[in-house]
Amino acid sequence: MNTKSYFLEETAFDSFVEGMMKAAALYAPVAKKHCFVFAPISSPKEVRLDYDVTILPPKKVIFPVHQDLVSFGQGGGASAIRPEPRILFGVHFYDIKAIDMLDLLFRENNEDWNYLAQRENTTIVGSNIQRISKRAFWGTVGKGVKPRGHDAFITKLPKGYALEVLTAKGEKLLSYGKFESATDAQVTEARKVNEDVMDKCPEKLSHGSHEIAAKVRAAFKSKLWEEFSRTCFSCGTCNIVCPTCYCFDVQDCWNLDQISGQRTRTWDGCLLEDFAKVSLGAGATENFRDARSQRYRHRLMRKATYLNDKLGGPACVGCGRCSAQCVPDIADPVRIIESIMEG
Amino acid sequence: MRQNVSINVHHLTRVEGHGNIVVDVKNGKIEKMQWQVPEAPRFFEAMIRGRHYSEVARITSRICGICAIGHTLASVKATENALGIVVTPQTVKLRTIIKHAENCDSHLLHIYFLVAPDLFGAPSVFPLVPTHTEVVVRALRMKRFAHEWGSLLAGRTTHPTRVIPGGLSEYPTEAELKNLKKRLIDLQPDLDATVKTVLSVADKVPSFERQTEYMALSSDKEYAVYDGVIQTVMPDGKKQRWPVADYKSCTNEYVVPQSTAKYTKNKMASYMAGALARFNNNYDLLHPEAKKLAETLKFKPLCFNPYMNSVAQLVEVVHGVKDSIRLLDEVLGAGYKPEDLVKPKKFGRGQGAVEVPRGILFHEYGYDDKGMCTGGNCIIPTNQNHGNIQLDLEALVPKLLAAEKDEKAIELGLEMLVRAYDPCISCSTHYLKVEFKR
Amino acid sequence: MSVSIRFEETTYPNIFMPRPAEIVHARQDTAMEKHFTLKMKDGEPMIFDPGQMLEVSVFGFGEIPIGFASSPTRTQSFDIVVRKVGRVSGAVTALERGQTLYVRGPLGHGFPMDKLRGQDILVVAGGIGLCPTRSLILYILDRRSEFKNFSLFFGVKSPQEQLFLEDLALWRKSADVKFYETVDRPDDKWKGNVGVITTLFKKTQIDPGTRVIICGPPIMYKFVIAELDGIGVSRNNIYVDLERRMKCGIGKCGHCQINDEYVCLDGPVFCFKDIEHLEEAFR
Amino acid sequence: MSAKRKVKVAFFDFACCEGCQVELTNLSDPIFVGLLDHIEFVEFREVMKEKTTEPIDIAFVEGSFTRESDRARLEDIRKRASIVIAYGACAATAGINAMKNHTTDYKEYVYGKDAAMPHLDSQKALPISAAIKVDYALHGCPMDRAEFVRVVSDLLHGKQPLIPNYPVCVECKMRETVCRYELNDHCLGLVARAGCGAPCPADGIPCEACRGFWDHPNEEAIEEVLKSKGGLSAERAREKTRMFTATMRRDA
Ligand SMILES: Cc1cc2nc3c(=O)[nH]c(=O)nc-3n(C[C@H](O)[C@H](O)[C@H](O)COP(=O)(O)OP(=O)(O)OC[C@H]3O[C@@H](n4cnc5c(N)ncnc54)[C@H](O)[C@@H]3O)c2cc1C
Ligand code: SF4
Ligand code: SF4
Ligand code: SF4
Repeated sequence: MNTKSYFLEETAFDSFVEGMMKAAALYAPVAKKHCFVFAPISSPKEVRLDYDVTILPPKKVIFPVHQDLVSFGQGGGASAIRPEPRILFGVHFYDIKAIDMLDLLFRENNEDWNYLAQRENTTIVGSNIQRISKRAFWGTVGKGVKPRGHDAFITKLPKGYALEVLTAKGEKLLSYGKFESATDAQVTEARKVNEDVMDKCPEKLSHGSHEIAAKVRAAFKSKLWEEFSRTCFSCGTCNIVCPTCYCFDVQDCWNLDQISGQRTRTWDGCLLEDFAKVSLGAGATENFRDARSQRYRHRLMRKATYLNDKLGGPACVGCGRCSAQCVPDIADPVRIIESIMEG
Repeated sequence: MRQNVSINVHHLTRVEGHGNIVVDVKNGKIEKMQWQVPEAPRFFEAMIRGRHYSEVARITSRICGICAIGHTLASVKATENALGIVVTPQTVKLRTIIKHAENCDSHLLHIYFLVAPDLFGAPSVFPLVPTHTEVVVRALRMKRFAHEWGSLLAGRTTHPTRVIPGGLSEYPTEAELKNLKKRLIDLQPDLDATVKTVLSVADKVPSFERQTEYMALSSDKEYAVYDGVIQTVMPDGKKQRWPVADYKSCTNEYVVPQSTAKYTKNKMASYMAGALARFNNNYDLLHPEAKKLAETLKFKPLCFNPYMNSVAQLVEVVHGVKDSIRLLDEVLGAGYKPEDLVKPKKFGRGQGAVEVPRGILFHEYGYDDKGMCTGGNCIIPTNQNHGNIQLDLEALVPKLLAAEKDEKAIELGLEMLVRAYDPCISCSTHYLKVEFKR
Repeated sequence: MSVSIRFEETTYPNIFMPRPAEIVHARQDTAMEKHFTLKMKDGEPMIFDPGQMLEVSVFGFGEIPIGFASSPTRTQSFDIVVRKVGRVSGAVTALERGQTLYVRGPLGHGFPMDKLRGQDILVVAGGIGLCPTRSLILYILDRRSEFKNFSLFFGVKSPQEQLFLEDLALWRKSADVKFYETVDRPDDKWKGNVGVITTLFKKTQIDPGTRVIICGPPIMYKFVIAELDGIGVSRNNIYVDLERRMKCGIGKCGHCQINDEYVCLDGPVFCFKDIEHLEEAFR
Repeated sequence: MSAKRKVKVAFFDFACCEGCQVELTNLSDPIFVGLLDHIEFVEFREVMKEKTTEPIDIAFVEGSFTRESDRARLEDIRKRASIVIAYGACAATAGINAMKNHTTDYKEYVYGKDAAMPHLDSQKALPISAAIKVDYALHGCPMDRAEFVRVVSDLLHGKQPLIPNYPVCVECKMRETVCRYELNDHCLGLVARAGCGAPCPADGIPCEACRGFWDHPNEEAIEEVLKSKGGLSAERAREKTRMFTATMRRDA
């Protein structure tokens, strides 16, 4: 489908949001203290397209923190896949890139419809970056990889919004608001807004993905990992907040009747101590990444090198969430990578 | 009259904390009649020394898991007093609602789980599950509601999170407050049913009277639970008031050998604190609905029957629910919104008092110029009641002996008396000392 | 109490849905290991390669990866051996004949049979490493003519930990396999070799062209490989069967990753040459 | 299992505030009554008069081990119970009671001249595992109700309960709470054992590690971070983890 461009007056925005709310469960950025989160919207006033970055990435709308996979009872098990129609509104391009990665990873080899079903039922509307978060570096990471998975993209212009429609799902949005065709000037303006923001990140990588991947991989035995991770708490924050992390744990739990229950997956993180620990019997265990420096290294290896062949670029989109939310401030990929590149 | 009785109730059940009753009657003479408190002492005083003011209430809340909200509120008030913090009117109202929630929560626990089994002739609430399912389920439902009511504002009820010096750390949404109000209104059928249940066993409340002094927080504005001054009412109905800062002169703590908890007294040999004390002091300010209930029960101040404490608790449940509805209307009507914390203006010494389910509770702290705690003191209602319990027991035993009751019946009568006070013994053995480090 | 829950049908395939298998035979092999023969309740044959695995589950307890322990030449039923080490394995080993286990699979890549056929074969199995390799061993014995020399080293800590006692008795006598066994800590009755598994290399001559399969506890690998290096066995001809924590078995959950390889997808059987450069593969 | 015989459960308390027992009454009617289909309370002093000398399936022991005179009672519980669970922070780690452990003058400081009275005997506060073998711990002050229900459910089936071994931050991040450090406050979630769902930061206050440390807390780093990011004085940073983790500190 060809890209089509539309324009929405500033004053028509609220009714557009209401239209979307009627059509599906609407998730959009809202304020939480001085930060932002994606949340279900119950009033257009809550929507904050001027957000800088959210605490958790929007992947949670498709791949929730806790998700039942199978329910069980006396008669055996049953699939727990129950997607609902959702609109995920106001996603920055770097988070779209991350969702593209998850799309690929949950589809490759073995299709996981526990993810894909909700993905198919979600309409993704990207939005331009109006404010830049303090640790962002999306301008320089994985430049060759462009966002693909969204259905439409909305750009704030001085007097309203330009909406770019990319798919049939995106086209449906037009019926929820009073859109008019965009003028060439508006289209150009929107493109310029999105291009201009690209070199405004406070942090920058000074090398390309291939160079970085090779050098980081070669630094596997470097002492840096231990130095960097000296103050690491193994708290997993850098995993949990990352839009491209998708590891999970699976646990069973009974209901009160002690007969029925569910098998549930929950986000997990490779920084957590037991992530690679196995039981060997008679109380013996083996932890394949016992030292926190090993776990710390594994995450960065995964972001910068391990998945590159599959993804066509690094498994990091430069959102800066890990950088900003790691309390001892040691998780910033730019700092780690730059010091390896210099070293 | 029975000649020889030996009762030793070791670790009295269905009270919070450990208490023993020891009665020894030889040849008709009472040789020993003791209310003992052997709870393990826990040294809260040594714990708060050198801790930051923001942590102190979090520590002293752990004195008691049943009146954790009360301890937190009293502690925070004392700290605010020491730090020159005056909280906003909205905070006062919200905290009062929290206080009502705790009193109702605890009263319901006491009435349904601790007292009702005696009145239904069961050893505990569990045998009542099959025989009085409706009552037990209602009890659990109301208990859970009271918990949710307190948690909505305080974060949780056991060691509340949100009550901190300067105000509240987080707020419920306006919609949540409106919903709380609705649920309080919708509680009516359960309240009515509770009253009916109590009425059905009201004749089983023993009749026993002993004149004593009653102490409670008091205010001209309302039936004081969160704020007020100290007041006592004497058997002749005379009332006297003291500022909270003078709490030591009205409580006069002393140590007795049979107890890890300290005892107190004021004008008389002992005084009583708790629902009955509040009722006797502040009856006029009860919500009309609560008063109506008291009238139905032919329950009037001054009442000298300590067993009626549980009935006073029931009256307070109704009051707490109705007064909270009123307060919610006021808060919502005055443009409810989350407020910033009020910052400290000085560091010094301060006192705070609230009415917890079992009576008046005092906290006091001192802080150095870095905001670190230099010492503290805390007088707990159950301690204030120990002396009164002892004197009640001393008065009751001869009556029971004279009535030719057997040991089992005497034991039950004594246990029921102690339980009527709803003693919270875990908190009574906190052992905070009065002296301040300079 | 009877509980009926309503299961709504969904149109999406669910790769996490296990299928029921009936336990047609169950036997406690050692104090810790239990041997099960399973049959799919839907009657479907289980078609797998030696070295592949299953996700085996008991509802309420969870799911664990378990290797096939029987030869794929037998298709109507299949064997697994489970060592009781924790929650799920504890629940599985508590089951008896007639009860139901739930399985997903076969999963992963097994032994490259086309590369083993026509070759000398040595299997080095430590402890429970005999379970997944038993599948291969039985396969070779079933089709003995397709392979040349076949040797088997088996080591355990103590004689009580020996598994598949009937198999061992057969193999000791069999002319089809040169079987060598050892224990670290002997008891009074033990008459055989004493020492770690590498001491068995002194017992026989291994041709440098042999294809070698190694499966055992994590620390065993590097010692055995050092031994093979000494003999001159090409690292291209060494296959290792690895164990890692696993939660999905389908290459998603991330737990089994060794550098950039997923044990559940790319393994659990790897050609040593392909992973020797991976720092995380061996310690 | 549960259909045949109800599992016998008993509660015992030592030095504590009994808040963890109170939490049971907050379970809500369906959950409480639902549990009663499978378990039977045989002793629970706080709400029942009945006592037992019979064997117990699961004993929940609340409170710290603070005086030698309690040892015999603990040993008796151990003898009668198949499973002993340290119930709440006081029992699991000695919790808040251990705050005073590092001082030597606490008795005199608190009792003054009465300190020598025998009934005021109290040693350092220790977890009950210092006196008897403990099978599992329900951490937290108060313990977490949802975890209680899950642990009981697991034990009914003979499944070893899973107690999280990672910091509270994991659960805090999962519920998207704005980090205390982001708000110029401090927090111990970085070293505290998860399992509570991180209610404190969500309620606007720091995590005080009431569930104790997880297995490998980075104690050096927490002291650094408390100072550099939390703005605590060197002394406060050093003393901070005494509130609930005094017995677990390197210097304990
Ligand atoms: C490819 C492969 C094949 C295996 N084949 C066999 C076999 O044939 N027989 C057998 O007895 N065992 C086998 N294992 C090991 C078996 O999977 C573990 O013993 C089992 O997962 C332990 O789970 P648990 O719940 O009983 O233990 P817990 O200690 O309760 O473990 C909790 C969770 O951790 C993970 N975990 C713990 N230990 C291991 C481990 N060693 N390997 C993988 N995940 C682990 C699991 O997800 C498990 O559910 C195999 C493992 C792998 C990876
Ligand atoms: S790097 Fe930072 S965010 Fe990641 S686990 Fe370590 S301390 Fe936590
Ligand atoms: S590694 Fe950090 S910067 Fe990169 S995508 Fe993940 S959270 Fe964002
Ligand atoms: S608030 Fe505390 S628990 Fe939450 S992420 Fe920050 S440090 Fe961790």
